[in-house]
Amino acid sequence: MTRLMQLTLGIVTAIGGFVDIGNLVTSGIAGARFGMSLTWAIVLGTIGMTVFAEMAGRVSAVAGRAVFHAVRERLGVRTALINMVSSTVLNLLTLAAELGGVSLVLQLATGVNYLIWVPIVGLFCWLVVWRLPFSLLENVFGLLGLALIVFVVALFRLHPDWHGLWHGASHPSVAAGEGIPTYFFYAVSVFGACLVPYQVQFFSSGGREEHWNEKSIPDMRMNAIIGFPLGGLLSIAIMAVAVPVLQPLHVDVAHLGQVTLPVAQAAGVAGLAFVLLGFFAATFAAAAECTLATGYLISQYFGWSWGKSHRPAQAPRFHLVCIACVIAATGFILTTVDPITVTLVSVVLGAAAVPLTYFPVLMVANDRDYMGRHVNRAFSNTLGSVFLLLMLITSVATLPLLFITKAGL
Amino acid sequence: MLAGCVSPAINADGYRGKVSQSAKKMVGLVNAARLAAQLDLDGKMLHTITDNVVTDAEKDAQSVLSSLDSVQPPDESSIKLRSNADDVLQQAASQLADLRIAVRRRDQPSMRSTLGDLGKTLADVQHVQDVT
Amino acid sequence: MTRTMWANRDLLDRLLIAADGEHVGMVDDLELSDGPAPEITALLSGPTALGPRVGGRLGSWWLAVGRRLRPADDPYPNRVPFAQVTTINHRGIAVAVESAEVPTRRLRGWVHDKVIDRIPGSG
Amino acid sequence: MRATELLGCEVYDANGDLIGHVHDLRFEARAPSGRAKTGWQCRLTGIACGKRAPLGHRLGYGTADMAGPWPLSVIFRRRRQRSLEIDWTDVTRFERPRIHLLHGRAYYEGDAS
Repeated sequence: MTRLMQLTLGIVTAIGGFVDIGNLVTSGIAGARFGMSLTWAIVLGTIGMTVFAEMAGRVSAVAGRAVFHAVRERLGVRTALINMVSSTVLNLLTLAAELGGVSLVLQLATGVNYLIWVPIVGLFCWLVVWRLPFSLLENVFGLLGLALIVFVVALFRLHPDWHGLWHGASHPSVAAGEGIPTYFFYAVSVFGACLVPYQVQFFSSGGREEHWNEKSIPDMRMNAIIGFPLGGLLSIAIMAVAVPVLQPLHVDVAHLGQVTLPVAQAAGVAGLAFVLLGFFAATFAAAAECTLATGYLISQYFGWSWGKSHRPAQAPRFHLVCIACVIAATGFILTTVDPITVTLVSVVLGAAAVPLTYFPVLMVANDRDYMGRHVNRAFSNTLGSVFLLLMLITSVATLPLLFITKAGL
Repeated sequence: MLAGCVSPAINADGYRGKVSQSAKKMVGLVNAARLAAQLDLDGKMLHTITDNVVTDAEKDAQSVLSSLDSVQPPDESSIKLRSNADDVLQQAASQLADLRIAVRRRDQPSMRSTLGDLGKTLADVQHVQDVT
Repeated sequence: MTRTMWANRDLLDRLLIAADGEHVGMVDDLELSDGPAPEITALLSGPTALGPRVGGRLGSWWLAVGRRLRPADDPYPNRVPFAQVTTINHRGIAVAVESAEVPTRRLRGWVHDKVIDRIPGSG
Repeated sequence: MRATELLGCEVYDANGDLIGHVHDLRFEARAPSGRAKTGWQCRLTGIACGKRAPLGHRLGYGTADMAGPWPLSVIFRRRRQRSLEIDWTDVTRFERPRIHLLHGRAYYEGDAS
């Protein structure tokens, strides 16, 4: 494979890896309810994700430390344990949302109730984790996830009022009839959907799986700095198509099917086929990555051997954790709890939990003994500190918002 | 997502707000179902997705109704408001059910006529939303 | 050549890496010799070393789990003699022992034999 | 003796006043000599103790070469000054959970600056 192709592939998989059920749901809801006025939250979330992932990737490449090695080294046994447990619970919630999302997509495609699909999806998710080589997982689903570009195509075909969209995005205001807490609840959810802890855990541990070293840094940077913002653009496109189609009709998006309506209007059945393929790839890849990420973080805390480069027999505890995660998340979704609600709760709690993993990574990235000449520069540190502050504010605000707005109702 | 929130004791203003909220939600549900069905008639939809969107709308409409019914109207005028709004919302919900049946049977003429009925009911629902 | 090391920064909660590159646990505690000038004699790893550090009810529970996994009723944690250490750096602490011979992996063996090995396609 | 038994111990000076708790152990490490692969030696030479929770110390401020970020580096550097480093040779008695020192508090505080 030529160097250019390899680079393109990395960027493409970063785009596919960025978008998951959280982005699909929150962008759809936000576009229909608030127009473009929450674009800033996507932009902030995406920059945060890029900064965080680049830092974690650099730490992984130079110091050879995946996220939870850094967490345990820097926070000590007890704080890291609390951190590990809450990150695991959060990842399980996210995994449940993704598995539910895949099943809903299959329901949309086949008409068969999603609950029938849940165990099958869970089984396939585990099979992928159990047997499929790492690079295949990343590349195949990353490429298929690119089908979501149909949202961008649809946006152009809808001939929206571009000026109005831009004005909505650049002059954010709370839509009439919506409370300020509700607005900020959805701001947090959109922000949290872009800045997801499991994605960073996966990105940095994936770097260990692919044996990144100092030479991999430029590639890793390109993946993060080009791939994630393009993923953010995709999220904005999903939001923007809802504005001319769903907002005037006062549709309160609460189902995945509604998110597809603007594409149907703009691009018909062919467009929908792309949407379903893209939804499926994005959510399924996310489910597998979330499972792996949870296996990674628990194994890293305890110092167990981990990773897909090992056969299961060589990393038994890692694979046991993965199996347990899939079973727990599948069981949770089978209780018939609404997957869309689970998604919203998981992205919002995710936004609150980001500092748990971000903080230790920021510390290691600043440690000259570890990082040598790849230590954080003033630029990354300024951005890093600003985002630390932003994340802390989000964390503090999240729970009150969740209760005041009763999860955005 | 729409159900829940049973708030037993509210005043007349609160009740009015609740009715208005329910009407607003119903408008969104009817619109989503109409859009899906119309796109389906235009040959722009996958049938399974139309079915999903319309079925979801019907289910959500039922939960809007039951959530409104769970609130006790506090005074005489609220009871009057309720009987008026209830009729309109009930009609919307039952027409959504009709639409769902037509979609499942792939009965295009009946989809068209139900869409027409829904259009009229929508005006009534919007009226409920506006006056309250 | 000597250098200063700190328990928290350089030794505790570091990864233990076997000669074949496998991760074989975390340094959960250090064993020191008695006497006026204590020296590190071994790195301790596993639930019975981690439990006391976590403390509280969770710590004792973890300790109890660890004891169950021990062959005899011996609560002393797994020891990796300090004399076997080859390198100490930010990637972890490497020892000159193959992973199969590091005594930290009883839980791993149990999981492997009772669960993973019974699922097709694990080898 | 295990490191955990030392960490968290109360430290008393010669007058019997509580100075703080042990939050880290200092070692002098000697790498294997010549061509030998193994043979590290690590001798306990001191303890770090203080009244505050040693968060900054743990994170790396104080013992590591940290590049920032501001303002964390500033805050933790300031707090670090409240932490004392004491030579192990100054420990006269160690009975868990108490460590007794040879000199008075002022001696160590002067030494730390």
